[in-house]
Amino acid sequence: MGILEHIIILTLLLLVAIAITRLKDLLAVVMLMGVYGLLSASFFVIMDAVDVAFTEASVGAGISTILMLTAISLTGRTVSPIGHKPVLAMILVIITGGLLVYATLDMPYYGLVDAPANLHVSPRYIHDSLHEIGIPNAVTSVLASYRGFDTFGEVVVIFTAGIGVLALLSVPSPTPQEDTNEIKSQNIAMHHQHLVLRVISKLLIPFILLFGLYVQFHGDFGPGGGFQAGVIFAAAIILYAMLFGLNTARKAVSLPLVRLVSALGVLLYGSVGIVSLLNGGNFLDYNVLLPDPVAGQHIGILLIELGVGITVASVMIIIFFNFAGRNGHLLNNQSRRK
Amino acid sequence: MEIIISWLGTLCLFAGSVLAIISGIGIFRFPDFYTRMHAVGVSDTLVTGLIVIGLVLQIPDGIVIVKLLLILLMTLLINPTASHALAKAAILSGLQPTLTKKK
Amino acid sequence: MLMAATLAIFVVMFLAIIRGYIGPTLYDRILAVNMFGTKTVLLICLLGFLFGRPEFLDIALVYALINFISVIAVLRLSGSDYFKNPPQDQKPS
Amino acid sequence: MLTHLPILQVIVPLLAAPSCMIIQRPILVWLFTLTVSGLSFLISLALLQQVMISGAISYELGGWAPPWGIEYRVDELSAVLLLIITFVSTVVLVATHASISKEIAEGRQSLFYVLYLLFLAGILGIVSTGDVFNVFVFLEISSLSAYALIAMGSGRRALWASYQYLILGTIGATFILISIGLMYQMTGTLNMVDLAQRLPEVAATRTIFAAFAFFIVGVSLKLALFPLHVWMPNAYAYAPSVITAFFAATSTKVALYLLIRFTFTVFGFSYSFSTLPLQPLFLGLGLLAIFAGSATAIYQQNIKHLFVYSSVAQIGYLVVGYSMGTPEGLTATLLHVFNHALMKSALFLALAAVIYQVGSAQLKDFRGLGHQMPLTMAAIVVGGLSLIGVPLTVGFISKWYLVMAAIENGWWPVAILIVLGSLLAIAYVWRLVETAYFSDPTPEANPVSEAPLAFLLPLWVLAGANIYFGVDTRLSLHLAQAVSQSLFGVSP
Amino acid sequence: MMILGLYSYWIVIALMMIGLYIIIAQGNLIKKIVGLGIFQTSVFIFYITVGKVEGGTAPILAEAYSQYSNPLPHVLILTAIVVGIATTALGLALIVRIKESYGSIEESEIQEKDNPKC
Repeated sequence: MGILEHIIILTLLLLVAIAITRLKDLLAVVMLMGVYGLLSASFFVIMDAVDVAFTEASVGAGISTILMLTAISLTGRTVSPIGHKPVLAMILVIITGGLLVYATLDMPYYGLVDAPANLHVSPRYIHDSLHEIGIPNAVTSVLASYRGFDTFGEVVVIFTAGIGVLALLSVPSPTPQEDTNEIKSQNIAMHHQHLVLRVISKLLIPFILLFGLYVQFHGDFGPGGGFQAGVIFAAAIILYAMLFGLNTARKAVSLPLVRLVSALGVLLYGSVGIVSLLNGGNFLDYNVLLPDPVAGQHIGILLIELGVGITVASVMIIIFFNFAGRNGHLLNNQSRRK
Repeated sequence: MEIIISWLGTLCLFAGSVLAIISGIGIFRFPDFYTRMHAVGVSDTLVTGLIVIGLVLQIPDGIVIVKLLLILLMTLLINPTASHALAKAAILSGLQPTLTKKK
Repeated sequence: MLMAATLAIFVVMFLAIIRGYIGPTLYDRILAVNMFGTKTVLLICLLGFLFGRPEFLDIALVYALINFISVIAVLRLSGSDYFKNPPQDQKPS
Repeated sequence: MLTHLPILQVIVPLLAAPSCMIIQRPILVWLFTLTVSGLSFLISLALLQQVMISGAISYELGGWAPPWGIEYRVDELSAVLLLIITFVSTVVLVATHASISKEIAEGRQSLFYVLYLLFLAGILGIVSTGDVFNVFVFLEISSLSAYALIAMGSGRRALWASYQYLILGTIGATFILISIGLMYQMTGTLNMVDLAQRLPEVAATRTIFAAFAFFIVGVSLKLALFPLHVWMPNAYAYAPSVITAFFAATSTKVALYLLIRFTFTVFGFSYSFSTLPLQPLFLGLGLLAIFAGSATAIYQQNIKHLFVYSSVAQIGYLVVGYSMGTPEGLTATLLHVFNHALMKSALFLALAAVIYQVGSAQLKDFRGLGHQMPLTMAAIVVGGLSLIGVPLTVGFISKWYLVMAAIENGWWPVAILIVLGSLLAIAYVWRLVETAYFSDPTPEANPVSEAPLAFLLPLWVLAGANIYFGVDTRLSLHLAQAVSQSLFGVSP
Repeated sequence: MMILGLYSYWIVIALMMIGLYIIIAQGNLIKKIVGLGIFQTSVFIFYITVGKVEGGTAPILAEAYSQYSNPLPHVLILTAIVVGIATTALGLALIVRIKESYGSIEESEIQEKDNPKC
């Protein structure tokens, strides 16, 4: 059961990867990268990793495609051919691959119930998390409680990326000012072109935001959680910015505020840990948050997921706005900023 | 009654699959962008509709049906919009349809 | 029947990948990717039923939304100067 | 609160970083960062004391017992590294405000401190944690902030250097991720202590061999071990000056820590050194690094490049000591970790002062600086002598123990090669000293005055430490021996 | 049995090799980042494959099921995906700045501009 789909998807993935190496048009590469993301997400569904599939779909096929497109719109889209024969690369890659194939020879076969990985640590997560944590989604239990510190690290990583992008792109762009008239006419054309899009998106955006909230708070019972919700939330705002212009979006979402909020998300997560320290437990020990341990776990997970969601959403917005803001005439309806 | 519903579901799934393959062949074989667009744009929404309705008829279970219908609603909104935007962007960028048959 | 429908979707996915690879215009690729996206949504729905856990349809919903946003992104972001005259014959070498 | 020291060590800077976003004003952010770093230093002192008295401390994050939860485990090795990192960080930070105000635009300065704190927290996390996946997460925190910090350096070359570092660093991190995955697949656990217990059962499998190989390659990339050092010279040379001082003193040390931690604690000494040809590999690469690094350093015109290539050579010394696989060799390596951090932070901080006053660090700009900036140049001379290994400096101590360890191991040729490597160091240090003291300033150059106190104070703390620990070796030697014994004690 | 049991690992390895090849061999900076994406995603697929249990279902606990796939790799990969997107974002920001200051995103051209003589 499932082995056929398994093989088909892997083969399709291989096809897409080969296609990506051969394409010379960066736009096509990025679009196929989106396909790669969707395919690997489907693969994760087959592998029962629904949470991962959720994330991979929103990140691999969504946000990273958008970011790459924005970058390409700033850098140009063609790839120069490789001048030399990449013999060295080939050798290195073959050594790496050979080593990995060598490693597979002693691996437990795919799907074995009694593979070491499935026998040692994880049984506790499956058998005991329901009464230790009290939520059915074992992935959320492990993510937010058993290995909550990894997730804290993850939030810090994404925060670091946001700050890094800010630090890199907050210097003024050296490209000369564009002719504003041309931009204006182009924007009028855009306006015509996207009338239907705008109407439909206006219908959709509230729904997407609502759906983001659902994903945020439904993570205990089904696939989802703070990270996915944050990405969906940010995607809605990015959609808005793309269709109604960066300046309009900036009026709705103030960037300095978003910066502050991204820091607040991390601090919220951290302060949950600090509170558990003060209550006499270890860092991130939710049991001591409330008199009843399971209720404590609930409130702890709720709060940290909220922290994750806030940080992820605001960092994604920061990153996109900074990228898009680099190219004044890309998304602005009015003339570009000074 | 249940047998009829389950058969209807199977029928919908079957029709959807066939249609999907036809549109797949269309996108692969047709000569230029606009004809390919017609192969996909027209059939895609119908395929989705048929398959989703087929699934709805398979398992009557409260929340799943709601979610399926939500997906259907989304596709009904999104697919034509995307096709419309795509076609309009193509024509505005100066892409001309191939009007004569290729030799 | 579920299995057959899944296989049909795979066939269509394969064809869409081919079209996405050979192009030849940017819009062909967008079309192929968009089609691929809608097929992925269906695939996830079908897989959910096939594996007997159809309550994960949230994922399919996300795919549908993300797919829409990506198509808009490609159209909008490729609309800048650089892409005013897209090369019409981007044949892969 | 004392029981929570291991986690406080990491989360104090980690939570301070987002708090900086709220403060905004650069000078206040700097004071805040300095305070936080000083606090971390105090915590690391307390930790070291605790560890020395009662042995390794284990801290269960989230209250979950390992291997189900994440464990922080601070033993002698971790505690010493924590101390070195926080000490260098605090000292360098004193000079940071002055240096940064000339090198980075006002609007980005507070972001600089945020990234600095994130980097600090990242490397502290790597050193404290007892969970292999947690290592990966914190490795990425430190790497990402490092890429951004390097890119904040002046000029476009900083961007390109940072990009190259990003690509190679990410490949390295992904290799480590693959290695962790393979280990997890074979043992089912991610906790280091637990892994150490469960790995021997499967040690003969090809999968574990591959895991080991991937780890070594990945960590060598991070360590900038010859020939995988290609990213380092430019990345460090074009980074903001204080960042170079901080990175050169800490970043490679953390990679070395990972190497020691995994080969000794996780895979176990006998697997790492008996089963696999690790010893000749690292010995060869280390010796190559010493000579290639020193020889390249001689020909550099940019003094920052010169000292970075010298770092490549010093990494060679570290690895040679490590490759001996004896307690004496490891002691020498650890001494050198401690001493090299002192030397390199002093040297690069002095360069930061020169760049602050002169505006560049090309060799020709050093003409006559020996008389114009006597205190700064004197510190460079102390650091330089230390690099060579002249008696009464820390460099001598580590070289001495390294040579002794080699002789004790019966490796006469290696001992001779180490001494020869020092001769090369004389060549590159002499070029700088000659230019600074014995050639007149070019007539068109503006007269330069001594660096401000903000530089001189931390600079002479470090230079003084270079001399002090070169004379009084009790503390450093005691720590190194304690660490070495604890590592060889746990592994048969 | 061996071929069937290890087939998926081998495909994943092929994917990793393709990703690594793109990173090393391609001179275009954006394509390198794409290669990095493929490489990392393949590693994620490897982890998830390790966690799959034959006959198991998604680790969202319910009365009706007894056999679940291993949730731990899922958690690790969720974290790793986030790390991946963070790296991608930072890399792209660097590329944008490189393009602005060098006028090119081809490795060979940038190296030429840094060392004009050789």
